Amino acid sequence: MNPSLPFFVLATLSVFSALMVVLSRKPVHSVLYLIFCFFTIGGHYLLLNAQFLFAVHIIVYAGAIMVLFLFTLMFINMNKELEPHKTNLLKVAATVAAGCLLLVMVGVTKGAEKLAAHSTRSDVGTVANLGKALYGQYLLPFELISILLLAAMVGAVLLGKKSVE
Amino acid sequence: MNTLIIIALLGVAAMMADALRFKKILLPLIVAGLLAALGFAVAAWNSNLSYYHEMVLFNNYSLAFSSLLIVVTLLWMIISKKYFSSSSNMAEHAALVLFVLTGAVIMTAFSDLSMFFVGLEILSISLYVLAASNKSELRSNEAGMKYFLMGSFATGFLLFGIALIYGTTATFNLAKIASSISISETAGNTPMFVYTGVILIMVGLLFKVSAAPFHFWAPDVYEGAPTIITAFMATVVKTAAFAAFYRLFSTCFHDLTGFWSHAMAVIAAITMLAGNILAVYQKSLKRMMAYSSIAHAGYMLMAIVAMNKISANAVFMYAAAYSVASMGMFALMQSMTDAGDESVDSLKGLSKNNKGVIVFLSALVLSMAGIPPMAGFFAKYYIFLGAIQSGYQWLTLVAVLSSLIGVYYYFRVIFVSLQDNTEGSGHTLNKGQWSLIIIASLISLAMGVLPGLLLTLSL
Amino acid sequence: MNSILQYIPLNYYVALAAILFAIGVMGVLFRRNAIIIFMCIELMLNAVNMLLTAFSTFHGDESGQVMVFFIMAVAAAEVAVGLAILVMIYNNIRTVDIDELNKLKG
Amino acid sequence: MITLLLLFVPLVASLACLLFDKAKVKVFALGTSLVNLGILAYSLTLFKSDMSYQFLVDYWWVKDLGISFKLGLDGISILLVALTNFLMPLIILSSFRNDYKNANAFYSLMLFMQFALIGVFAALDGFLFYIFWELALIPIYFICLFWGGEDRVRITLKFFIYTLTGSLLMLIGLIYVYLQTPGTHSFDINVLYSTALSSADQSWLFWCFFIAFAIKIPIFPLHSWQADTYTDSPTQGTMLLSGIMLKMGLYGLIRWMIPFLPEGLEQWGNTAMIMSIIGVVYASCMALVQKDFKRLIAYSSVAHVGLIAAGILSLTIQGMQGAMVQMLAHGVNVVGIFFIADIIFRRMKTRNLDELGGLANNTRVFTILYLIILLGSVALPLTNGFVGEFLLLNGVYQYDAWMAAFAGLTIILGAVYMLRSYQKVMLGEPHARSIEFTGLHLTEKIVLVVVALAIIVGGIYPKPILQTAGPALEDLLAQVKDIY
Amino acid sequence: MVQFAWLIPLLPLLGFIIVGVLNKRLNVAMSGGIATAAVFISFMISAFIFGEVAHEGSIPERVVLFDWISSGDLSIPFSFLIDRLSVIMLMVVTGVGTLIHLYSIGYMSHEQDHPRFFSYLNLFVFFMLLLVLGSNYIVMFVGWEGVGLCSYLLIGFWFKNIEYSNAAKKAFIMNRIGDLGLLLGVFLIYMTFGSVNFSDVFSAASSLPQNNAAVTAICLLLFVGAMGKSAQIPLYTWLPDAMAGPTPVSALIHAATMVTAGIYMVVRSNVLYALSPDASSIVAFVGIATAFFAATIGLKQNDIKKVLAYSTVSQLGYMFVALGVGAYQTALFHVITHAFFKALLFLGAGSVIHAMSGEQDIRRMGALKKVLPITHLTFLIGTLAIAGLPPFAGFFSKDEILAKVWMYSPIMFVILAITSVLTAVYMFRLYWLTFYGEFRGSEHQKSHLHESPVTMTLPLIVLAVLSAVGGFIGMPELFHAPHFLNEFLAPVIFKVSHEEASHAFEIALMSVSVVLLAVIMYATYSYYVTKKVRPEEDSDELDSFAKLLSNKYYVDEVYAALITKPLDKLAAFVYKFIDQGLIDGTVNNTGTALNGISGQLRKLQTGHIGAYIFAMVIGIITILVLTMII
Repeated sequence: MNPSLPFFVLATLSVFSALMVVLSRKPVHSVLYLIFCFFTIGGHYLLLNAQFLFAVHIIVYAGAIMVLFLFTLMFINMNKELEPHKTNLLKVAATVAAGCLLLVMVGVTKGAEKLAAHSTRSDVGTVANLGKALYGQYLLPFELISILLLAAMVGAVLLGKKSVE
Repeated sequence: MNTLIIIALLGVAAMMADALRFKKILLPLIVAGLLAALGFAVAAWNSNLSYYHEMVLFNNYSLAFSSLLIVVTLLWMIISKKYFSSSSNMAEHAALVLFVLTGAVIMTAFSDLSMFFVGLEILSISLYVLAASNKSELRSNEAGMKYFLMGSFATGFLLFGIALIYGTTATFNLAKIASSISISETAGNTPMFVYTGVILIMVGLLFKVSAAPFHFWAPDVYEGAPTIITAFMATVVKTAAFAAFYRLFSTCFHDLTGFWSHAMAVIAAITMLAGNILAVYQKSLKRMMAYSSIAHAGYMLMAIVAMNKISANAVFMYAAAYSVASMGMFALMQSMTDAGDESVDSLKGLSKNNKGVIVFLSALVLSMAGIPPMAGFFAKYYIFLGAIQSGYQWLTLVAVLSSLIGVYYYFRVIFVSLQDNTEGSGHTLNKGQWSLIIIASLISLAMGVLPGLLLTLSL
Repeated sequence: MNSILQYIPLNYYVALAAILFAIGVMGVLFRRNAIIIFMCIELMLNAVNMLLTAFSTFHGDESGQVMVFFIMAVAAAEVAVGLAILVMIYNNIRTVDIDELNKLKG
Repeated sequence: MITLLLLFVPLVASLACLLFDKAKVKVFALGTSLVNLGILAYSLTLFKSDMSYQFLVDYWWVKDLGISFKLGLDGISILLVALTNFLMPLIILSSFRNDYKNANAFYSLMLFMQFALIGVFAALDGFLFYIFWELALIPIYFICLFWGGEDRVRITLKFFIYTLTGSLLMLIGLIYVYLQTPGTHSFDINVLYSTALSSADQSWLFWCFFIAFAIKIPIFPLHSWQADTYTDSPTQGTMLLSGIMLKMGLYGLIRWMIPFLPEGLEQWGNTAMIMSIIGVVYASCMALVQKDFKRLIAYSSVAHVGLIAAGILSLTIQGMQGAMVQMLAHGVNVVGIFFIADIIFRRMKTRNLDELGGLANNTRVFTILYLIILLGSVALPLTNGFVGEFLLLNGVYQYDAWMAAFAGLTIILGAVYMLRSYQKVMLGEPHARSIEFTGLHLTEKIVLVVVALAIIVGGIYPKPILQTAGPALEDLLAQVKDIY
Repeated sequence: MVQFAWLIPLLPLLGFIIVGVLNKRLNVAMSGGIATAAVFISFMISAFIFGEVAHEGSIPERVVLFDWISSGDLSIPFSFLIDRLSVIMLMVVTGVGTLIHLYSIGYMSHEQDHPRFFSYLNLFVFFMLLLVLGSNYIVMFVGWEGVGLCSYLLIGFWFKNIEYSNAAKKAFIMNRIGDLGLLLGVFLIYMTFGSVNFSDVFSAASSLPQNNAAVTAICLLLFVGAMGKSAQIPLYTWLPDAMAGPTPVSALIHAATMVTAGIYMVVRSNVLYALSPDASSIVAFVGIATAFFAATIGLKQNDIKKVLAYSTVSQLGYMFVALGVGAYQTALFHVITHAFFKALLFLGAGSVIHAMSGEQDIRRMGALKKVLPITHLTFLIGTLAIAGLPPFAGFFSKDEILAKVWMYSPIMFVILAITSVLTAVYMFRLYWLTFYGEFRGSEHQKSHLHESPVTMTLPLIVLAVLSAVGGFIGMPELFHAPHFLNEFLAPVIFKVSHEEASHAFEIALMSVSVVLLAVIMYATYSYYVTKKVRPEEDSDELDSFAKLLSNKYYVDEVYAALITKPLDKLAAFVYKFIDQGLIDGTVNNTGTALNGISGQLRKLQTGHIGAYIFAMVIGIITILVLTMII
């Protein structure tokens, strides 16, 4: 087996599911395609030896975030095709713009070959390693993330709470 | 570092105020805490300390900006009392404001891109909520939504940029990135995507400072958000964004100045012109101030474009002058919001009802317009000086032209205030607003008469 | 265990990230449903995450993955706040069509 | 020390005005301006008429930026400070019959204006000069805005933005020159003078400075703010503007442009000269068709100052000295003539020349004083105007005979429009309304008599003016000519 | 005595101030008395000085009063030059001035505002004295403009009449046109010689070659000044209008003194003119054209003062012809005699008008000989003098001019001779119509006819005597008497022309003029007195040439059509469309446009998030493309 084959398969799936997220008419389909897409991305993490990240990714994204999305979707009862779509002109414009961006982004992100040869370390993505980094070098941002989550929490409460008028 | 900790803890404490029932002393507590934070910041002057594996570096630059942020927040507190006391969610609001300030302080002091990102997000997420915090007001909701959507969209670009930079340098540490870029630049093997990364980071930041063509959110959000929050956004948040912008670009991408400065110069020019021209037509003072803040962002960008040894001071001076004067203007605007009419025309009768206010108001307007002897002039002067020093005469010329447009609409505030109101008694101010206008104008004047105090901090 | 990067050039990941990112942008431009737009933004963030991870593995440097971790946390927070705003708006105007939100303009 | 006194007495008084009783504030303001006049007189006795800066005051303001608080007077500036201090009491006295609303603020702004003007003339630091230059704009802006006529909002804004445009251009120029100064940069006038600028730089810098000054002066075609502003300002504001503030631009030409841009002047001087001279004739022609008395004076003022600018740009000692004399003369005359317009307006409630007439039947003293002031402004010999215009035209003639001939048309056209206005206002059968024209009040008489005396004395004995400014101007010309 | 020369102008100045300040507190006798006395004392001092200067071998003296204007190497002291030219002018100005002041006391006795009149008159004398005394061009210019001012004030003395003040304005402005030329001439003098003092300029000039371009330019520019002041073509039209002023003013300013300032100035600058034959010939041409042209207009005027005014213009033309041909003394000679007889004629006319209660139209006069005996007699003497009957003053001076012109150019001589004839014709027309025939005025006027008081007749008599005998100061060589004036002025004239007309020519000229005069007298007498032909009323149809003459060749109308109106129209047009429209419009429209742009641009701010994000994306693409790919 060509060792690079998994990459291409996963990549194709990723791109396909991402496109479907955008193109699906029904919001729920979009959500499901997105979940699928996240799984493919998780696959890339595995390919890249980032096992811890893979786990976190699945838990956080597929497990929490997407559930939240689905929940909201259900909550506002949007399972049907009630989304008003943009006019065709706008769609064409959006596609053209995004296409241009795509070309440009791909065009301007070249040059990785100029980097020095890649590292042979394979233990980067382990829990132990990342744990050391998180509680060592990155302690301060890690702690501050808690402030961030706190802020988000307070914010969500503030917005969600029924106002006492 | 103490400053940061105090503010963060203050935020957490504020959050608990409701639960622990010390709401009544919350505001005094915050003021005391902020003063303490300010004291620590001032005490750390010249100490140049780095903390937690070089995650933050409190050098004079960040201390000066932190102090400025705290001072402006304190000024802001003068008119925010009513906002807090009228809201049932006082504790949450206070906590969020303090979290914003925490993020802002981080943004002045980061020395690692991860810190930068975290600071930026703490600030942004709290702000999304604050912008939408007037729940019953649809315009506030809309503002929150717009801000949030566009903000996270811009964050995406910023992160992509950060990723690309990381891809080359394998580090998030500013100093290491700088040296790595410098090495690869001299060796001539910089991957193309580093430049892309710089541009994308620039785009993300240009969005945050509301530079054209990424400014579209600003007028809508400024208008929709509660006035008091707009005041905070236009001053504290803007200052923090610029502090971060300059810090990042001067430390990390200094060697690439020749690459990004031209694009940024054009953007600065467009921003100044767009902001000022669009402000001309506005009927609502709040929206006018939003556009004017866009224009001011253009001037501050000039300092970053110039990127020479006085630029840091120039950004600081400008941010200070602009924040203080704006805060005064927002005091006026808050009174308009209270009265329920934000159009400039509703200011009629102001000078009659509030004897002497016109003097202070004029001082503020002169400062905003950049006319001696107010602080705004020295700030502009310094910006121009830097730009000309770096050879940007054309940009200075554009700046000059657009500040003339600025005069055109700023002075309308004075004209209208001078007119008598034919129907009704006209506009009045409450005590807090009054005193903030006086304080802001006096500070503006003091900074104008003794510009040396700020201009020579050598940040 | 060898990473995939020993078999394919790093450029491929960069390009894939760029493509996914662009698709995310396209979604933001394409749709009017605020929820879908959120999701597209999440997609953009994931593209970034993947890129960071690729670089991290390539350089053998864990800080990239730490950053991904932070980004995930931020994304979660953002989604929480964003959905709160969205629900609030939905409660007010019974729609999540962003084009209905145009009271502020000019 | 004297310079500081001259500068700060008005400032302190300006603040004090705000505290005064409304009824007494006039007298207080007049008293202060007289005190300042006294200080000036004393300083004139100490003044040695040579080329040096005297009464120097030099403190650092922002040391790191090379900005100092440096003041001093030489023969050129002391004359303009003298003009300011001489006119100020007259202008204040001329307001005694007006009851302005918020009189405290009015006199406060007037005195603040005096402070700024003295600062402009005494500053020996480029940055300081700029600050005072802009400061002078603020009080006059508010004076026009608060106490002006119908259309004041639009017109004062136009005036403000117009002049600010020039100022900011000058700021760019100043910064650029400053950045060319050697070592740690400095705004000190001597450093600026001795800074070598390349020919190409001087070329564009010339326009930065020239436009700034040309707007203030104003020189054709940058004059369009002026007539409107003069017409719509309260008379005292107009007096300040025309009597003193215009001289800022002319002074700027002499002190802040010519010495450090000799090559720029070589390249563009001719163009500037042509602009000035076209303006002289053009404005005279415009004055011919004015119906509003104040507008007519405004255009005549453009003509006069255009000639002064031309005299300065001719770079001859006669032109320069003529400019000095004429600056003072024009200051005095125009204050007088605007006051006359004001006296008429207050009594007749119109400035339209077609609605006036026959006033000479009622008041002899007024007629005579008007006539004397008029003669001064048409430059009849033995009035101050003649000495100035003679020297100016002489200077221009040395530069280019045809230009002088063209500019000289102003002495014809000047006579035409001034005599026309005199005829329309004073001569002819008494008008229905003009019968009620009453005699002058004491304060009015004092002002006009002082002006008339100044006109005649200046015309008969201009020597002190010429002697005071002479050495400084010759020195300045020598510097410029050296570089040529 | 010379060192007291400053008293000469000072006294009239004091008179001006005293009368002006005391004003209404003075009655006519007092104000007139003070004014007259001031001028009279000046006259006495002048006479003393004249005596000193006339002394053999005296040198010109400068009296420096103070340093007036000095700038760089330009130094202008306020100083007087006492030489033979200035003293002779002093005598004329103060002498004739005194007489006219005296006359005015009577003439103005009914005028309420007499102090103003006398003060102006004194001020005029002051400036006129400055003009002749000045030792440099600038002090001369002071007087030069000063007399223009006084002329303005006095022409417009009755300011309630707008027509009069228009005439005054016109006089002032026309003079100013000339003054500009003069001023430019002075600048060129300074450029050329580095000084404006007469002595420096002339000594420097005398070493220059003939026909130096600068000198020619100077001469022409100065002559422009002279044209204005001395009413030469094309700047003469103000003088007839100036008759709006009181008659003594016409006599003093517009006949005897001010208008001759141009001649004085050229004589003073004779060094320069002598160097420039080109300029001189232009002077001569202009002079002769004016002389002839004005004389033709004079033929058809019906206002007694207008006739005299055109005659003055014509006579001034004579003087310029003399200057042009280099006969400077002769020109001055004519200035002096003209001062006598023209002042006499004007004062006589004033006396007539006084008697006629203000009537000036000769068609309403007639048969005044009997009621105004003294006026009539003196007027006759004046008429004979101007017509050039020997031995009256006018004959000698005019004859001398004709003789000099004959030597210069016979064609010009012929024109000038014809002008002489015309002069005699219109003067006698005037004379006959006024004093002979039957009275044509109203009954009211008839009942008031009376001879003027003694203050008026006394000056008439004195001037008549002077007009009769004044010519003897310049007897032609023919009579073997010394030509006093020529000898007296010799030191101040740079180049005396020694060519003299032959005696035979002079005798012929003299006899021809006597015969011609007799013929004219007879012809006009028979036409106007015997045949009782009356000048046509304004309403009558005139044949075209007469109409042209009576309308003064429509010169005023032409000026109005060519200069005044187009200038007004142009100025109004420029004001409306260029100044307000283009220049101010540009400024105002910048504001409007800004508002417009703002109004359009804000439409970009649609309020749609989609649009905003779209703009962002486009912006990002643009930046990336521009910075990365290009």
